[in-house]
Amino acid sequence: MIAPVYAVLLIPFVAALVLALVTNYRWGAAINIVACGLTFAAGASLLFVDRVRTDVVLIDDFNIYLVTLTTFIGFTTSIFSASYIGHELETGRLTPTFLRFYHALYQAMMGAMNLALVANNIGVLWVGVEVATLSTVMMVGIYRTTAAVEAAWKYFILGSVGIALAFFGTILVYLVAQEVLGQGLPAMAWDLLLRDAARFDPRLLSLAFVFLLVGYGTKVGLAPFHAWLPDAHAEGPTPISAVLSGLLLNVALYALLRFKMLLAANPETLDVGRIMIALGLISLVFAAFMLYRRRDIKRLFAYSSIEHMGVITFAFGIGGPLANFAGLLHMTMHSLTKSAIFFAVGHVAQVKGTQRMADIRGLSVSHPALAVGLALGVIAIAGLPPFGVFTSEFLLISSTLSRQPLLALILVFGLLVAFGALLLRLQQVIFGEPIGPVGRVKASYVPLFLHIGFVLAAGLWLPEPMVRWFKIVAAQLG
Amino acid sequence: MLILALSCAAALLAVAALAVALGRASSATPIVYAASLAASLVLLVGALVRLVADPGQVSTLTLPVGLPGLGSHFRLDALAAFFLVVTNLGGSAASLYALGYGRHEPAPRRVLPFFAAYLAGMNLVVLADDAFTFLLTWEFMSLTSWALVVAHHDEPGNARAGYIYLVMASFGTLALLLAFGLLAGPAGAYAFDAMRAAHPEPAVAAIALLLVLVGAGSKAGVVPLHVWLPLAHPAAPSHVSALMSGVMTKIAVYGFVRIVFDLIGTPPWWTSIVVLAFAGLTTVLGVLYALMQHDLKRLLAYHTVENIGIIYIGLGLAIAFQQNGIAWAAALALTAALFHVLNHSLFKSLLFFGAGAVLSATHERDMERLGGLIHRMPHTAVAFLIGCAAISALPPLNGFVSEWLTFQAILVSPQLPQWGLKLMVPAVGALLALSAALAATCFVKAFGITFLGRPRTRAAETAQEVDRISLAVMFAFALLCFLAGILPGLIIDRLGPVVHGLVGEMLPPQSGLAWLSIVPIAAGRSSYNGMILLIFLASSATLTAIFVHRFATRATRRGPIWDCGYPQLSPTTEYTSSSFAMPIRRVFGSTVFAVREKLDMPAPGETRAAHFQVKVFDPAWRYAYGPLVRATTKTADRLNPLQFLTIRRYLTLTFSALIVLLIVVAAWR
Amino acid sequence: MALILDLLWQAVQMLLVVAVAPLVLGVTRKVKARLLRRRGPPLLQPYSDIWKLLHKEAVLATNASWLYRTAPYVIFAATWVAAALVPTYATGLLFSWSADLIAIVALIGTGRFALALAGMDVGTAFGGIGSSREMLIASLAEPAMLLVVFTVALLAGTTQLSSIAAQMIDTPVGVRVSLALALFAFVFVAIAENGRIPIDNPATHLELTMVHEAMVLEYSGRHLAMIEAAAAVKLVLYCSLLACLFFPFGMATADKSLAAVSLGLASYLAKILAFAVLLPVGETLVAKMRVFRYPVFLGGAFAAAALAVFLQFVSRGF
Amino acid sequence: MSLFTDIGHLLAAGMMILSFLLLYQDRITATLNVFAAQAIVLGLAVAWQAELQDAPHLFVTAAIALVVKGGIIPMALHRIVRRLEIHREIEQVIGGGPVMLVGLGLVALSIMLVFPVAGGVDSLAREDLAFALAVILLGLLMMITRRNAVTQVIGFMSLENGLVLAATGAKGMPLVVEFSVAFSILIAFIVFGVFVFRIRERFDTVDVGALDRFRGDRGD
Repeated sequence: MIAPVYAVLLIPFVAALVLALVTNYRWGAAINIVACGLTFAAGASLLFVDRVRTDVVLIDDFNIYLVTLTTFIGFTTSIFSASYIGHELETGRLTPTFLRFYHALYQAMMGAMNLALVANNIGVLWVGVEVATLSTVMMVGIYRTTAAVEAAWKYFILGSVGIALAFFGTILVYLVAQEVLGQGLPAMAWDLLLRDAARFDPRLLSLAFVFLLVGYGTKVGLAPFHAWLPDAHAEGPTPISAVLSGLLLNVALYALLRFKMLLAANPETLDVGRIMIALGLISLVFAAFMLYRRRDIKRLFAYSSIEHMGVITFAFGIGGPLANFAGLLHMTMHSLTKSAIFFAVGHVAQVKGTQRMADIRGLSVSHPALAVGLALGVIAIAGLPPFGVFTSEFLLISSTLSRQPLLALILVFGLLVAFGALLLRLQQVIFGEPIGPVGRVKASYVPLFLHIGFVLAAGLWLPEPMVRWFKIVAAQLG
Repeated sequence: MLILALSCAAALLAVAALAVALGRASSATPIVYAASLAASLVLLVGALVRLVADPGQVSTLTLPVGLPGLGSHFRLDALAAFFLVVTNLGGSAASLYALGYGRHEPAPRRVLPFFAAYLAGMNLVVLADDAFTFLLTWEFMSLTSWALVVAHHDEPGNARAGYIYLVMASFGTLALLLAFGLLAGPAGAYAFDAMRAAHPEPAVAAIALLLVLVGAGSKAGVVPLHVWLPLAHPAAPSHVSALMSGVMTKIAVYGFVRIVFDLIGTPPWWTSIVVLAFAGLTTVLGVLYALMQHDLKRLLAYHTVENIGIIYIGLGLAIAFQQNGIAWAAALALTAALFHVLNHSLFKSLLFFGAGAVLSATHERDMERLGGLIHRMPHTAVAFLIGCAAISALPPLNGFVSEWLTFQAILVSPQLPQWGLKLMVPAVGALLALSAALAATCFVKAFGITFLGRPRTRAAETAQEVDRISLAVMFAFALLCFLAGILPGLIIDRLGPVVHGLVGEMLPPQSGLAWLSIVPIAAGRSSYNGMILLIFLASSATLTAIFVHRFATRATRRGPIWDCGYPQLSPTTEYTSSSFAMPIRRVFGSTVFAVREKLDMPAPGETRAAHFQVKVFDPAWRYAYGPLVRATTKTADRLNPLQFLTIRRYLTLTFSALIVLLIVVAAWR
Repeated sequence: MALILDLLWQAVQMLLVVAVAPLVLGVTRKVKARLLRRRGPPLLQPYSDIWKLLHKEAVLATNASWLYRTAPYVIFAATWVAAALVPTYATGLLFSWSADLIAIVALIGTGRFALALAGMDVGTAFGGIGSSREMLIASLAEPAMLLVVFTVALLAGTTQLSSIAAQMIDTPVGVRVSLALALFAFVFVAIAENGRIPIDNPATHLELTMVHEAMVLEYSGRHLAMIEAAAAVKLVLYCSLLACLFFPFGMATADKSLAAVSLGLASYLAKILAFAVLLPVGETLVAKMRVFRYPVFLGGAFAAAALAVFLQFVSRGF
Repeated sequence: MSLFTDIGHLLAAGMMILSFLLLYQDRITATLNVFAAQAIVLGLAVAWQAELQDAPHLFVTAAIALVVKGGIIPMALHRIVRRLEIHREIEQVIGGGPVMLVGLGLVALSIMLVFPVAGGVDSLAREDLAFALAVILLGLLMMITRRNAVTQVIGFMSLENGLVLAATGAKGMPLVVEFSVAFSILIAFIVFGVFVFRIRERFDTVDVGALDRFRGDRGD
């Protein structure tokens, strides 16, 4: 019996190899679900076994819930994906060959993300993010349409540059660390870095953070590094859009925050909070306005992901226990909600045979369940109660107000603009006389409403341990 | 009692869930409405008992939900109890009315769950005692009402109404959130108790008050934040319209009162000038817009705006007096405002019920296509007439009492030290007087065009009286309008503790006075007795009638309409709603609203018909919202090309950002 | 005993206003005619008019509703009660506290409300014209009236008519700018409310210019009588308001001794007859206005009243 | 010791100068050759570091640099270029002069950024760091000043050369070899990757601009 920490790494990669060999797509989907379920079980069991710490892997208050969240969403998404790809095969957009490829890559991506999360080594973290990116790149391109190819190419180029810059940042961190911690692995281990961050050379550390910010920020999708994100979401298979928005962005942000902790622990360093605030607000306001001109429903929600990543980055930029808490909560809520939205959107696009919102009308008449799911998701993501996003935005705005009143105004403005756009599109899609196909949909509602249920619950009540972890991490984030 | 109230709210939420579960079942409608009726009635009785028995008692409760580390606090004091009464009076009436009216509902699944949830939301807002719970329930209320507004999403304009409504609502919520953020301070003390304890310095208090004016005002419909209201209220099913106009706007007032008088406590006196200015504007513009409408429900909705103005006049006066230490006058003004809250919830619900009856009987909301309904729907006509008289502030009905109290408060203004207020208050009084007179005009038009005259369409000719339940509700409210009008002393005394809790002073007890008259300040100064007036009116009218019939003749003959000897003309020659409002339009149209009159008169000898077209614009759209929308779309268009750059350009963006950041690092130290 | 006496005095006042109403009307008509070099009807003509109408059978339009038939009594009752609550010959009558000045203005509003609705009941164009214009005039006149009320009330520190009158008698306030303005505004309002020239011409039946007459066009018999009577009472009401607010001298205040009361009665009759003479004099000097000049006329009244309120503060100088 | 450091310094500086040359080139074949030269210099520099830090595993990295980047990839690119018949002039987006100036500015910036660092980092690592940073920025600059996919790839590879230089310069950094291998795989992806193929299938050019016609959310 291997420790769950290694299980969350081993299961996916083994499954990836297996899936690469399985030809029957039904078997593939089944195995995919089983593997994800096992991974989730392993990830969840982390909550109960005692923490692990080696030179390579580390489980602490920060990543423990992220691992659980990631494996959970991976699991639900795999369920959704099973019902999704069935339809894709019928319509012939995908062939069984590509599905083998798809499932294998899916597992590889999950494994890579878990690797990035549990890594106790900035190098391994980097590797994890890179592998995850590469695998998603290929899945984005899997439809082989010109648009898909372009999206993938764009994603690939921008992503690679990001990877490179992040790697340079990593080297710099090692450089500053090895003076204090000596050469070798220890100089790349999280906990040691965090322990001795105060003694690092602040200037080089700040320089490193700039590179890491641009590098991982590209993955997070902060404007102006966001360009790959909308197209990658729009052109790839919807399950991938779900995990991209729900997980990969989080993982990249997680990496960024780890380094932010280092700087927070070292008072001498540049006040990167300002930079994060600026990037966050730019992303928020920019994405909010971009929402108005979107015609493709998946691209719309991709931009909303940019918007929320902006909000989260802003929160961590503001700092302080309250804002950091809000940021962490917002991360969680956004993953759950946005993936739920993409579940709904995926089925909608399939049943209507288009992603153009102009061709989707009266969903609440033709497909009430989907419409309700979509509406709840949008309402939640727009920050309306009683959903969890409201809680985090409440905390964020009010805490910002006490620190930086004017910034709070900008924040509120951006949120309101975004809300206007999202509600406008939502109403267009779900109300009015239905147009387009009104056939029954073979949808799996379980993941969709499970996520929304969690978000709703979180809006009304947060479990005690979660609050405790958040508080500890928020304190570390300074 | 608090536990009971919360469990009733929970029950309402359960009813909502039940409604979802019942789905298409035909029994859903009666079950849901009956259940909500029961819950609201329990709440109503409980709140009444509390208000009558021991209004002073304050019960609080903290549930381990909501914001972590804060929990969600609930509190039931006199103010909350009063507004619980208002809410559930309307709520139970709407539920009962819907038992009859709801049968005509084409899409019950889009109404039932949200109706119950909406009731629950409104009750919870009143009970909430910390910023998070308050905003959560507040926005929940908006959300559910939005769902009700767009219930008939396929009717033209409803979706747009819902959109504008929800955007405005969340705008208001964000404003309130900012206000709470200010009041909570850096420590993040979101519990209302903490805010009560903390005394913000004047600047903060002032900003918070203005934010609340915006936040609560956008939900109450204070001009110029009212634009959503005349769109959204009519769009909903009529019993919901009654709730939105009669109750939800009052919840907004509650928010204002709670935050300003209870939490902020001491805003600077000059804020009252701002409140009064907006209130006066709201009062007059609201009734003027109402006069221009020919959609019955929209007319009522616009008129809600006017009444909100009247209420806010009372609130503004209360602030002014309180901050100048004239507590008894503050009590008078606040009593007037709260009394009007109750009154408006009574007659506005009644009127919306009537409008709903007309709608379900004729499927017409446009008054130009109605008429003569007094013959086809006699009972509805009576109830509606009483509502019209009440809202026009005619003695001896209840609308007059609250306006009279407001006037009394205005007449205390000489005691205010600041010249600004000294001159401001009578000016507002003049506006109030103007609006009162215009309101009468407005409802002469509403009733006259809809119920009197000859039917203008087939639908109006063949209308059938509505079901008994609806009629029962309407008459019950008509009766309440009478009672509140002739026994105001009882209500004022119930309001006493409420007001005392807010401004530390209350009106002298009224119910002990001789002949049940009310004396707000001093016997020598002013007094009013609706009861005596009613008796006088009734007795003198009947005596005269008897006298005439007895000593003169009572012979009557029916004949054709004389009309200065013109032959029997078609109903199209009747005075229409727009022609009735024409003089007013001429008087104010040029200045207040951008009226566009287009007359296409054929030359002599031409056979084609003449066309006359009138367009009335709400200036708020022209000057505030239009530009806003244009600016947004323009910005969106400007930014949109950024979606279509080449990869190389995107790389350039990244590169430049990187360079900028590097320069920052280089420049730092 | 005292109570009975009080009730008696109150009853006297109620009957008084009704009794003198047609007389006042007759006087105005007579004087008007004289000024126009006509002989004119006898002074008591209005009494016999009303009596005649009362005994004629009422012709109702086929589609007239119950509202049409009850309205006249409501109108009459409202006007009458309002008039009866204005102190005429004595202050501090039994029921004087049951309604203050604001309430009286509102009561007139009630009557008007009923009248306007009655005008629209049959559904003729004329009825509509009449109601619409009546309400226009009202919605411009009533605020002016209330501002006049403000002025007086602020001066006397009460809205209670008897108290105002009493105060005016006891503590002569002297001639004040604001009072003058208020008087001016009040006269304008009174003219408008009673449908006298230049706002309306009670004698005309020229369709396009009439207001009040257009509303009651369909009425006949006892209903018409009631409305005419109400109109007359309304005129008296305004006269006595004028007397009570601006010329309260001679009223019986505290002591209701027979002498005081009779003096009050005499002075009251003298006053209203004086007004009844002055009114037609004024009317003959001006010409009827176009409907859309009303706002100018009443706007003037409104402005004057508002100015009166503000000057009130200045001269009081709190 | 100083001689050793000077040689290391020299090699690093050589790489930077070669980056300038890359920026300067406007013929695709020439660009390829210059890149090959840079890769070889990189290999030497890495080997030198391996010698200095007597870290034999770095020789692997050096070998990769020499063989893969100095040999295989340039040749492959030559073949691709010939297959695509694009060994004509390559258009530059911005004229040479300004680019040179920007490049100089970048070098200055990188020196400013790295040199004032408190002396903990020994001089060699520091200077290498400065040059590496310069090479990285220049590579990025090259990527954004070229239209042609192949030259963009070259820009990226020279950027990555800078990374390897920095990585090897950092004393005793673990996993360096693995990283360089990973990067080589990445580049292999880029070069032979499915995308160039698909692009080849679909359009007769690898001009990235051609992709822009198919951008999402366009039209009606």
